[in-house]
Amino acid sequence: MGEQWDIEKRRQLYIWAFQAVALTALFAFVWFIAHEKKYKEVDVPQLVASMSTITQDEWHEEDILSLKRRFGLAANDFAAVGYFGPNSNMDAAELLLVRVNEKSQIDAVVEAMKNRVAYQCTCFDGYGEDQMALLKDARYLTRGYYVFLIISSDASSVEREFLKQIEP
Amino acid sequence: MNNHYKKLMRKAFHLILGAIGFFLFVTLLYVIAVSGKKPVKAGVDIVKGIEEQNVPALLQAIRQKDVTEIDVTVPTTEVPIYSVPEKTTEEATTLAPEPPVTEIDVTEPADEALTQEPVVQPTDPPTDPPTQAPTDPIETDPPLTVKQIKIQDFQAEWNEKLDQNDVRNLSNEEQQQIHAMFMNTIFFGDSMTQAIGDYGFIDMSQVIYKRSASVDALIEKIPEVAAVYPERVIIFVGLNNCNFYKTPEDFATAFTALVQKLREQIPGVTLCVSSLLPPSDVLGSTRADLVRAPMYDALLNHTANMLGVEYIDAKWIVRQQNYLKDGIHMNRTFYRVWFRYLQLLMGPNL
Amino acid sequence: MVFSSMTYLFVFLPMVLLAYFIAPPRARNMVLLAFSLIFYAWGEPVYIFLMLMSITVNYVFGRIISNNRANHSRYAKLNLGIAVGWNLLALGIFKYYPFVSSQLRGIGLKFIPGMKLILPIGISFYTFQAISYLVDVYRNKIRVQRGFLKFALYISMFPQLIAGPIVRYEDVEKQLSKRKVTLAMFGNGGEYFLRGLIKKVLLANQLGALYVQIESLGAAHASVLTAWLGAFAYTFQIYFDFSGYSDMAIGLGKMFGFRFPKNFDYPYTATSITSFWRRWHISLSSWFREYVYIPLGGKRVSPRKHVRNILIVWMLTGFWHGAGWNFMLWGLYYGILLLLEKYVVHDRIARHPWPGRILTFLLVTIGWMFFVHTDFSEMLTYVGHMFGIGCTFANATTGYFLRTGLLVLLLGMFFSTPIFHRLNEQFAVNYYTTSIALRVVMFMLCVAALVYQSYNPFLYFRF
Amino acid sequence: MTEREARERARKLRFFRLLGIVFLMMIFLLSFLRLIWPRKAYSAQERRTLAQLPEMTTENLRNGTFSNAMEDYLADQFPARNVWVYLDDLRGRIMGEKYSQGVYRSGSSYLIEEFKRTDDARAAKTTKAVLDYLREYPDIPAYFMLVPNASWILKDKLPSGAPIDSEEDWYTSWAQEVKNANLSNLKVVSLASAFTEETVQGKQIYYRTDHHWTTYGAYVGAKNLAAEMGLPFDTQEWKKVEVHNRFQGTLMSKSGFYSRTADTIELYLPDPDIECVTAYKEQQKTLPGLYSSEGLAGDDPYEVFFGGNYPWLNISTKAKTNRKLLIFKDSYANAMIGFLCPFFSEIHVVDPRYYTGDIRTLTASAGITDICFLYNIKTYYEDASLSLILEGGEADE
Repeated sequence: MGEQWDIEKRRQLYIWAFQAVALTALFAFVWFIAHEKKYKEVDVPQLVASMSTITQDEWHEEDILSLKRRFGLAANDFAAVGYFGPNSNMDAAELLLVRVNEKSQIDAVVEAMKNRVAYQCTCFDGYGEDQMALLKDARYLTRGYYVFLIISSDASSVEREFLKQIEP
Repeated sequence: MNNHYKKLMRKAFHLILGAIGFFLFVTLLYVIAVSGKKPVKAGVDIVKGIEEQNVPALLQAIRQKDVTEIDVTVPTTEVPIYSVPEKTTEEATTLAPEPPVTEIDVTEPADEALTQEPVVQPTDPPTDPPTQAPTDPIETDPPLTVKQIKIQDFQAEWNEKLDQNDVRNLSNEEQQQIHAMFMNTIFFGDSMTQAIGDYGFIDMSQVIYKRSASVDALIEKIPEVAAVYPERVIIFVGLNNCNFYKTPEDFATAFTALVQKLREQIPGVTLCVSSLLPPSDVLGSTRADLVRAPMYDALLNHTANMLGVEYIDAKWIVRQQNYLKDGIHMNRTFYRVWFRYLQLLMGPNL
Repeated sequence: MVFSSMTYLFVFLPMVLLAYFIAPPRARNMVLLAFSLIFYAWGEPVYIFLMLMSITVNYVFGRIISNNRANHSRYAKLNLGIAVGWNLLALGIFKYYPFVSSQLRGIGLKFIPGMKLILPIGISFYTFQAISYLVDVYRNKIRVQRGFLKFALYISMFPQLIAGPIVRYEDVEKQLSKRKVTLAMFGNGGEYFLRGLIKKVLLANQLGALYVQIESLGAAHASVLTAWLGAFAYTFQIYFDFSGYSDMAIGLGKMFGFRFPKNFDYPYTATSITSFWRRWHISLSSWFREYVYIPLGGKRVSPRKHVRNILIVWMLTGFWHGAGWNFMLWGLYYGILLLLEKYVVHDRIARHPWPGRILTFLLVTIGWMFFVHTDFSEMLTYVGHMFGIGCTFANATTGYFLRTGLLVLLLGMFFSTPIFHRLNEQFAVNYYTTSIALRVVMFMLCVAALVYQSYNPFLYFRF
Repeated sequence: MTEREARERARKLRFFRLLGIVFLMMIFLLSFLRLIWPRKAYSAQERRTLAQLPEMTTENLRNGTFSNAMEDYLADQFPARNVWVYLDDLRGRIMGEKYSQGVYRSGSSYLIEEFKRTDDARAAKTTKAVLDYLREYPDIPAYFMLVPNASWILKDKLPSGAPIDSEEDWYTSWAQEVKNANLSNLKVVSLASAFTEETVQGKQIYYRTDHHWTTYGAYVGAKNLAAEMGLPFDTQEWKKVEVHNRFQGTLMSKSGFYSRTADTIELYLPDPDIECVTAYKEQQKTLPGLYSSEGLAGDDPYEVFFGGNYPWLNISTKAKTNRKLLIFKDSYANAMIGFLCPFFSEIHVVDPRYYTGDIRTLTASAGITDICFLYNIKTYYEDASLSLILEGGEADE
């Protein structure tokens, strides 16, 4: 009888083990879904201003009209916009941060940024090697509702700083 | 059994053909509903007739209309007409006399220019670029005219401000006057001209440029300039020409071709050219080809005067601290003074 | 992916039909499973993993329970409880936790973390399917499915995956291993699919557009009659949308040799609320009766307990339809009506069916107004308009909606009765060419409506 | 099985078998056609670019935008799409549908766009920006003309009882708001009464399948504006020229309501003619006259005026006056500017949706003597770009 009982006991142990694994798998999946990056809401113009102080690139705060002129983006289509443009036509460094209203807008913003960089490349082609280097190293970051274009002599540190500010 | 299926297949085929027939019927209805958009021939001809009018002739008529006699259509309420510095007719003639376009023998004057200029060997230590005294127009007038005096006072005032580096930016008032004065002007050149639009002094629609372009490259852009039919074109080119043209003479011939083509495509246009600025001392020391800039500029000056193109000597505005990092282009301070200088040269109060 | 979409009709369906009927019979289950997973992943690339986890876990639970029963293990009931608990927990977390946590945080229990989770499509359906499978295995009503692929196919078969019907394992057990599809059966499937598509695209969407227009009217334009018109429009929209979808599912099942149970039996012709719920979403109400009502003792308990059972079952039914107070209210509404019928009205209705039908239809229409308005203030204003609170009886706008919406409402009324079905029985078979030609034209109208794509809502995001 | 039942069953089998075959044929025929059908980038009939095959990235797969984009792509590139849309319109017509995409179909073949008061605050913001801007130029006379749309003037042509917000109510409150600001130099020009009167006399003020006004409508608008401006409008004669006789416009393509009606487009040329030249500033070209044959032949014949909308046009004319007009406008004004040319030496036409320059520099430097805001009520109410350029960012030097 006992021996029959042992098999029964061992079998039940396997069952408990499986049930435990099933429960943890479920909670693991929930954690994976729930903690999907929820990005902090940041004050866009102020964040871009702080970003612009990280490197010594020569840029300055630009108004929404030059944003519309150079990127074809209308500021009031988005929740918030922060744009630092080059000081002269010989500088290539730029920063543009856009907080979109819906995710469907992201593709259009990224495309506008890519068109701007492509246009700048044609301007500096065979002319300004270091400007071309910046343009080749342009970064397009999409985090949640934020799209950030970085054209800078030190793009990676700006990117690191931006991610630090926005990651939860 | 299979003839049963064969019958069904045939029946199915008829049904599908029927469906296609129905669809074609609907297509027919659709085509009728949106049948061709037909412009009316007579009307189109009239529109084409308007489009084929000769723009220069129209512009001539419009610009020359006698504005002085104010038409009765002005509303009764007294409206202060903003004093737009319209060029009175006689003023226009003196400034840009219609030069008889003759074939200019380029070779002869060029040599003479060469001999005068001290030949700078590329290996020489960088001598300070000969400070270019404001060359008087070739026809030397007897005593200094009122115009020269005003120019010299202006230069004195701004030279001092440039040295102290306190050139404030253009006030709204100045900005509006510049916009008014150059409403029908096109700025034409390479990246030196692009900066004018980029810095926001003038609307980008009045700037036609091609970066790192030599004068030859600009000749291809003339149709774009012609399309605007501007009243005046201000050419501002840079050091690309020094390394593009081996000798100043090639540069002069190219510039002459540019001027002739411009006048041919835009009848009655007033042409001005800004001086070719030297590179910064730092860059000049390393780039032998650029260090010859003053020679190119002198010849440019000479050719311009020969062709009746107004030569704007802006070299006095150059200061080392106003060069950009690349030693070729100028920052906003230079253009602030440059525009005020232009305003003086082309303004009515001369 | 949705059946009434271009992606499904002209990309997915031809590919699955081609692959299925080319594949050797042995591999057909595999093909159907693969396409079902693609079908689900198309709209839910992330939650596909949750479904796969649910399938694996329930497969193993099934084997465990059948094993327990074989060995008469003491823990059999406990393991069943844990297995069912796992499924309810999965459903609870993804469907109800956001709502529940927001309510609790609302009343001050701030420490509860408010997670913002998107509801996975079809989770309510495949979870209930798995639970019914586990309980049936426990009750030895069915033999446990040893083949993992067959079990996965049973749960995730694309025709019934997203919006049911909730297929019982016993209905399809034999077909999972052996099924045959004749051309006639395929044609029958086509008939059901076309009927479902026409109901959804040509009736439900147009009624929906009418309802949205009326619902968005400002107070200035609202009136009693217009409000009722809007209520009827939604009543028919949800019926044609849901029954259309079930017809398409049954039709597709037939095309692959499966026979799914009927989910709707002309519910709006019901003479009483009880019979309405025996005709509306039959697979769901039978599930609740089988796995909740009867275990609670069903009718064989004291009247007081019976009232409790009815209220619990109907609150749960309402809550199953969506995480919101209005759904619970909707469930409670029907619970109370059913109790009234049982204890107050008895069978007096049966004697004169027509007043019964009209009364039932009106009660159901009002019920839908609780169902559709998740926001209480909107619900109150709308229902208030229906009863003349805050607006005139009728105005010019009523005339406008009567003219533009009358035909589609009449068609709705006509097609929610079996009249057309009976006519179709004789007419279609005798004049088969013309009736099929009519179906082809109706199919083309559906394609035309889908191409123009102005209004094609997917109502099941809450289920 | 009795013989009758056997025959019944055979007929049933025949029906389902045939239906099975036809169903398969339909699905595979349309799927095959969709595969081989050439892709189109632009639909002239709907005047919009059609969706292209979306490119799959993990990001758009994850947030579901890929599957939606795929659905739009398949619907947009479906074989003979325009005919299917027309078929759907036929069905809608039979079912008595009168409303689609914000457009009402009226009995008398008029397509009329609805007016919905969705955001009064935004309209108020635009009006405030305009008033603030005009306060900066107290000595320049300004004129504010909001043209009523068909949903107001042709109210009786709408399906009776159509739930539309009234433009009249909004307009009266707006006019009151502007009057309260009591700017000495501002005059509001309202056209409602003039238009109603003209319609009563049977004149056609609006196109039947386009949201614009006819050139005659523009003529009436110009006459009223000229009266306020003190222009000798009556001394000018006009020669009417018909340039298009089958004009079907944007409301038809937007709503999918196809109707046989088509309108004519006329031009009113000043008689005696007045030489004028249009400088398309942003496009850096100067063309004679105000009209474009290319625009006339294109998809939208209304673009005969100037070839469409441009950020900044500078029209200079031989009119013997030194009055210069600055006009902020939407597409309605394109048809009316021709009527003002004989009375102004220069007209600066600014379309805020595309203009990116600095408006104050332009106003001051171009020697403007008159300012005019010309919008139709619906676009003005929904406009978001006018306030943008009037407030403008801080102008860089």
